[in-house]
Amino acid sequence: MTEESKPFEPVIIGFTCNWCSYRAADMAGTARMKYAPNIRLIRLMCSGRLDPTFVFKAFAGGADAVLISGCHPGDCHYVEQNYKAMRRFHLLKRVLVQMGIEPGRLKLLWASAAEGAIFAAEINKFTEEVRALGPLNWAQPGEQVSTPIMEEVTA
Amino acid sequence: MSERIGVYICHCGTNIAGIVDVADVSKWAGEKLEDNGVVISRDYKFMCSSLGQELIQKDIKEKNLTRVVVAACSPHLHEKTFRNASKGAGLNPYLCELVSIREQDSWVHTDKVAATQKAKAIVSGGVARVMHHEALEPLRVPIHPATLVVGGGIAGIQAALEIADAGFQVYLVEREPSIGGHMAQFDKTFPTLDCSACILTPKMVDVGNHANITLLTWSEVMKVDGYVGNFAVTIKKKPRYIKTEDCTGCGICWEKCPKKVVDNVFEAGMGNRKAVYVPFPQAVPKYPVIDDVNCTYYLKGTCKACEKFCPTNAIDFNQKPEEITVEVGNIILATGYDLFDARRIPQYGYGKLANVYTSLEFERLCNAAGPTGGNIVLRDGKTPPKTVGIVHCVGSRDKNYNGYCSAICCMQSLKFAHLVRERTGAEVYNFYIDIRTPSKGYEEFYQRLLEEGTRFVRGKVAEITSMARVPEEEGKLIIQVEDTLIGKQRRIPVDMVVLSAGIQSRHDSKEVAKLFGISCSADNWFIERHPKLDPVATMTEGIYIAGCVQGPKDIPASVSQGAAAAARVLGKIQQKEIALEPVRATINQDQCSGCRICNNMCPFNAILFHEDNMVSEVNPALCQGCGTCVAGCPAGAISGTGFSNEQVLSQIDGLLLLNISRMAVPVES
Amino acid sequence: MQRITIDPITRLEGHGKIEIFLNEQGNVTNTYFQIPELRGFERFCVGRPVEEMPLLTNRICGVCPEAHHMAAAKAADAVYKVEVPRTGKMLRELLYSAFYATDHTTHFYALGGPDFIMGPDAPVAERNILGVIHKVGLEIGGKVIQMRKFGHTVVEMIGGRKVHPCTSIPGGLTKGITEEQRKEIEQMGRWAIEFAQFSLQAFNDIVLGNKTYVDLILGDIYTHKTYYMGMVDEKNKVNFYDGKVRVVGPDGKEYVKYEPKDYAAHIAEHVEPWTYLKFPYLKNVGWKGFVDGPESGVYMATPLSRLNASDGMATPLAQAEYEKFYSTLGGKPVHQRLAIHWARLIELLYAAERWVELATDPEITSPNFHAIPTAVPSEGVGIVEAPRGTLTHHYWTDERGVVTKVNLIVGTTNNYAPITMSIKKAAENLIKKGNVNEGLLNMVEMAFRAYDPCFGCATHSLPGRMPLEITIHDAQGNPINNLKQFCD
Amino acid sequence: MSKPKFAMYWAASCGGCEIAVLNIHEKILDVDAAFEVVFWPVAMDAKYKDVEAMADGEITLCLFNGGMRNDENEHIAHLLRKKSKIMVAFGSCACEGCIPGLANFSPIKEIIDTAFTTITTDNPENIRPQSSFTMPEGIITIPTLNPVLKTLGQTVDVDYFMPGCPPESHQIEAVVGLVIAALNGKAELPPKGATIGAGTTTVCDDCPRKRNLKTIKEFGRIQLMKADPELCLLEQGIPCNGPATRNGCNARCPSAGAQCIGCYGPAEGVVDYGARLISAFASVIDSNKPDEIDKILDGLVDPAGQFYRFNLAGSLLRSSKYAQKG
Repeated sequence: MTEESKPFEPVIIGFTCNWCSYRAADMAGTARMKYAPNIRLIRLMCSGRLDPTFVFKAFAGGADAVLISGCHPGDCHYVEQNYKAMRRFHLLKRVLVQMGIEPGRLKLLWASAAEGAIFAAEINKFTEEVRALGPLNWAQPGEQVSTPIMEEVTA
Repeated sequence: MSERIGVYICHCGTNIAGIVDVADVSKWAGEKLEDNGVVISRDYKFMCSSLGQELIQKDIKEKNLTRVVVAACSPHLHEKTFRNASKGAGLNPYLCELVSIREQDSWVHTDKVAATQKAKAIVSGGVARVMHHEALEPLRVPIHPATLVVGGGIAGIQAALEIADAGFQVYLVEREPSIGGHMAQFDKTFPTLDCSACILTPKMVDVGNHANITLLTWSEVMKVDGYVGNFAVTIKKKPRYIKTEDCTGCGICWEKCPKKVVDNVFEAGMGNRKAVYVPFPQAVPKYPVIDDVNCTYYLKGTCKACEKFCPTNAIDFNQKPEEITVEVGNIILATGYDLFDARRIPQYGYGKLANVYTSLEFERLCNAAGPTGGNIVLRDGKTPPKTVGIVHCVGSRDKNYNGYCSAICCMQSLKFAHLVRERTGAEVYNFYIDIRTPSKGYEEFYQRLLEEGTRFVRGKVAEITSMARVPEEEGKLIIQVEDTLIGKQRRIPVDMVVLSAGIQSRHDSKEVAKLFGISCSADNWFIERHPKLDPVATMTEGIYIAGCVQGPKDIPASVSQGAAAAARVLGKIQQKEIALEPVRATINQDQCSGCRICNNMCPFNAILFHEDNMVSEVNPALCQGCGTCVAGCPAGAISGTGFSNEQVLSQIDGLLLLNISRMAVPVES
Repeated sequence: MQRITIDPITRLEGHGKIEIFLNEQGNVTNTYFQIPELRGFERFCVGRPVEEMPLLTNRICGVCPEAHHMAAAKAADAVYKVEVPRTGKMLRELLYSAFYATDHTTHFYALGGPDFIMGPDAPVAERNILGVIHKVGLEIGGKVIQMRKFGHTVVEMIGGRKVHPCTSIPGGLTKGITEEQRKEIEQMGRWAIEFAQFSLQAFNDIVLGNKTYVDLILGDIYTHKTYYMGMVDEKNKVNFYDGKVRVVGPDGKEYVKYEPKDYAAHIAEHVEPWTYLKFPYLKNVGWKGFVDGPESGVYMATPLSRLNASDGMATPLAQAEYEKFYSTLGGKPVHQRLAIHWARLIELLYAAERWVELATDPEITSPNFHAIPTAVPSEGVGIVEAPRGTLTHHYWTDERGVVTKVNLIVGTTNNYAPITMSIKKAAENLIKKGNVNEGLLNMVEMAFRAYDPCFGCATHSLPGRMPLEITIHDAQGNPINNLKQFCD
Repeated sequence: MSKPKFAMYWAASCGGCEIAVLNIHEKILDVDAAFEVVFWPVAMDAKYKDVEAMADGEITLCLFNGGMRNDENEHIAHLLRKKSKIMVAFGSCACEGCIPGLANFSPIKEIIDTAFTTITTDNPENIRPQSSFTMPEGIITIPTLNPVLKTLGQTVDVDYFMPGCPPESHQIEAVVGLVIAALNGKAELPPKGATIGAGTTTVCDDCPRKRNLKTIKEFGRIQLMKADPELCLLEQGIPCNGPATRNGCNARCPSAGAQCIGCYGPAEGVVDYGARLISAFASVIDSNKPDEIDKILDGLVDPAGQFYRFNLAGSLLRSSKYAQKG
């Protein structure tokens, strides 16, 4: 856990598509744009590969929020698969709400390979929103809640 | 732990090491990730350098590594580098994972502690993930040497000739009776003003005579099966009712044909043709077609004048549509554009006011082979105009119609202005928003027009009317415009108005895109693979685009893109086979219940359903590896190589360090 | 003070537990019968689409899922204010009759019957279905299995599944039956009638032919003069699937007859802090504790109650048995709990007759088995007679038909208070001055079994199968005596 | 030598599994012939302390049904695990929590409060059951309910999983047959952790209904439409869980005109049952416009309940956040 002194540092798992949003992240990097270190990215070929299982796994595993990102509608490298990601996102969100997970903990972000700045800005915005929501600390019956990696690592 | 993993942390000089404590990360990985199979963890100044690569190769050999994780820059930069390095040491390249701690970490963070922690998490994720990698081989498919070119305009002609001249078979499909496209309708071409026909016709003839080109005019593509290197294309040949093997193109049939028809295609409605016709004298091929919608025989059952007079008995009223299938390795789409329909802007009066012309009509008007023999006269057919207004950007750069710039209108309008002055000496007004002359010789042409005394009014025309307010407006067309340079409304009476209509995507471009499995932009232009670096390829392997089908452009641009597409195709043909990334989906037949949910999930039609045993299957050559079906299968029967559930789920575990705090969900007791 | 713990399946397995407390004189001061489980259907059914209630509430009890399926379906019909087409109603009742025949058979032969056929004093080892087979003859075993098979076959044909049927939806069913199926169902029904008659004959020969049994039945130990509840048709004949709920007083006279939708005006549930189950009683009479008589709201809902609460059976053969029943036991109402067994057999016969009646109705194979609801869903009550008592489901929904509130009064629950009373009475009768009659277990057990308590909904005890153990503690709480006995 | 020992137990379940076992009719005699039944509360006399007295692993086969609703359930689970060689999670409740697992949407307090404040509840002092309560005569106790319902596998190590609510009798026969054969060395037992008595694909495999390419413009409610008896229910917009639900039941519900509600749980190798349905259903929605997608999704009035009807306790999340907060 974080002590009183330090602000809560959320852990965010971010899924990016290989063609747009991951390249946007690359671009943010090459342009040396700064954003919050709370997000850890996973590269998928397409946002259409995003299996809701991944999201549940992340939340159950201690993540405080999940970002799903892909090409802008109409720009999908695979023609239209990001629309499927969008449909799944809409349904997934409804389920999460019923599970008591604030809608603000799951974000869908369209970012083209050119939008490094937007990508960075959105991550900062998202990180602050999640910080405001506080820790999720998903509890598993009969298990220690696994929380942010901070003490894991510093330990 | 059966796998032996090596972890390599790159300093990238200070690019990474300046923020991330690479030594600490390397040490941490060696200790904390031991249970995850890490047998060696090193850091090095430049992993991508030959020394860095040798370091990895040495370990692979000496420490019998079965997996490699490199933490350095973005995979988009050096994934191949390190895969090849592994390969060099006898490790399957796909057993090497590159995770980014530069673009995704050191370059974007300032807090060293946090950045180092994040680097550890990223490495941990890579290690957890690589454990589930499999040895893969790229898929190799042969390339059929023949090519299909769709569209016989200048772009398609250029592409077809390039490939045919290189010695490979080309099928050129054109839905009109002749190739030539829009360019054949033009009189002069800007800025050089050389005659369109004079430069186009020879190319058309070459196509017609080329041994390597199978010309299929009056034909349309019905179906496209297969995938890059191995397309099977079904083409419908509409009946010409002419036995081309017997026809000499002598022209007696259309002389004798009693039925006149307004020619809305080639003559843009300015002139007539017969029911049996060739669109224009230089048509290629030379054979006419019988237009069975208007032909008296098909309407009334009698006539057959053409048949009576044909010296070679080449007329055949019983021809039926014919479907042929051709095998090609690559496809070039050059289906061109449609002219913006000026009727959509009622206040410009086109269709209501006789002497308002569209650009295409005007082209025919000044064309020596056109309805007036090249005389620029009003609709009455004799009176030459004393004043002519040319309106730019009609239907272009206008939210209500097309937001984009049609690219050719400015130059086209200048060309018209010049022709009017040259042939009639009439006063010419150009109404423009901006004058855009970006290509070679264009600006010079504009200056020339200015010198010739053509008048330019900067302002968007509000209305064109015949309602006179003052005597001198009587019998004229009045152009209502705000002159933004002097900042006041003007009413300019003219005899003739030419609407420089913009160009837009073909009315049926969406269907065509669907047919070939490619995508359209919001304006229905076909989308290129990359707007700058790959404007001729599409997202679908083996399908290329050339000319206005990709977006508005002028003749030189269309020609270069046609040639470029041809070059790309020739490159593929030379390779003889193509290697496809082995990132593919596969359906486990024993687990597939044939629910068919995945069936229309694939935009590449890679998933087929076997009615007989009621299971679905993925065609690996068609599959592009997006993984959407993997994520969508309700039975979990579809797995994706390269991005399997195991790989991603363990990467999540790794990123959250659950692989350290908790190998698996523990059980109390 | 002495304390006796009767722990059906020991405390740690706990599926219902009895505490008996004795005073210094060693006489019973009080008994507690505890139900240790609560699964919370009333809460977690909220938010679910109402058409799922027949499927969800099925899982309240695997012994009588058909009862919950029907009550839920009827409540859902009511929520949509939809009138189920005649064929739909008949199909549901046909399924239900077959279920009844099966359930009553199981209980009589495997659970309750042995007490009589073998005799209450027969050794435990013999007081089971095998003992019955030896005494009555081998073919009976086959017949019982056959009866259960037939019952399940019908349930599956109409309900789609053997356990937890799935075909009832608001407005009717998802499927009908074919002529072939109808024929098969009719044949099985006719066989069931014979089987029921055979069973009554066996009961007649073995039980009524034996004075000790008759005395036992008529004895005071198992007598409580309570109210009786049962569902009746418009002619006040017993009906399991549909009708009004009728309650008669200890004097046998009609106390009240109400529409299902009005149940809440007449029933309330008393709460005790030492058990998860509530004690239903007649609201307007009031809760006076675990006592009988006209002043106490305690009522019973069993086969016997249904007979007491009705004016007869709707089918001829069953009606004849009904008359014989009361003439033998000295007129209505019958207060002796052990008579429930006999009443159960009469219901078995009625169920079989009704089965054939419905299977031979010309409209039963009609495709008109579902009416599409048109009204805006809001609130509805569904009541059926579960074999173990009147079963009430009450749902409230929003305008989309999503459940917002649920109330359930489950069959056996009705008898929670009477069972507690029977236990206490048996205890009082058998524990005098601290010495515990060896027969205690047996008697308590028989009291239990008569009710055929299905705490499947809460205790998971199959009907009547109540392994019992009594530990008697002295004043210091040390165990001084340990008695064990099981029902088969 | 003495016969191998058999045990069957019910925790938080409805008794349907026991009925399903009884429904194998004559075959039950094979069990009796092959095994010495040492513990089966429903059928015979044996006490908790008798089981405790057994040696570890003395019971050869234990069929355990029911979820972990209270501390007693868990106690018995641990005990029987210790005493049994082969521990089978028998039926949906033990495998994945089943319908009672839906309780994991709500805090246990809310569940109890609801039960004791219904309109017919006469509870002026607002009493709640107490796990230990002092009566004038003395203290009496009842078990404590767990905050969230757990599956058997989340509580003890399980050898095999046998899904179904209840498992189909023909599957029970098959499994019993297999175990007996294996004991006589005539067959191989499946690897530990395997799912037995069920298929490896999903309900659609056994479903007789016609199916085409799937696109959904609107989700429907089975009672509000005249469903085509021949055509795939999902294609008609009826939310049928068949595509994601393990087969083995012969597609009973769809064959009877009712949608599959998912009692056989996830297919082979699936990590999270609900996720499969979320992804599959969403994928076939026929729209790319956010608001239209939302409109279509409004047709699914209870997504989480629909997708986790039987599987909530067994899912990755296991319970809602509300339930965890207690």
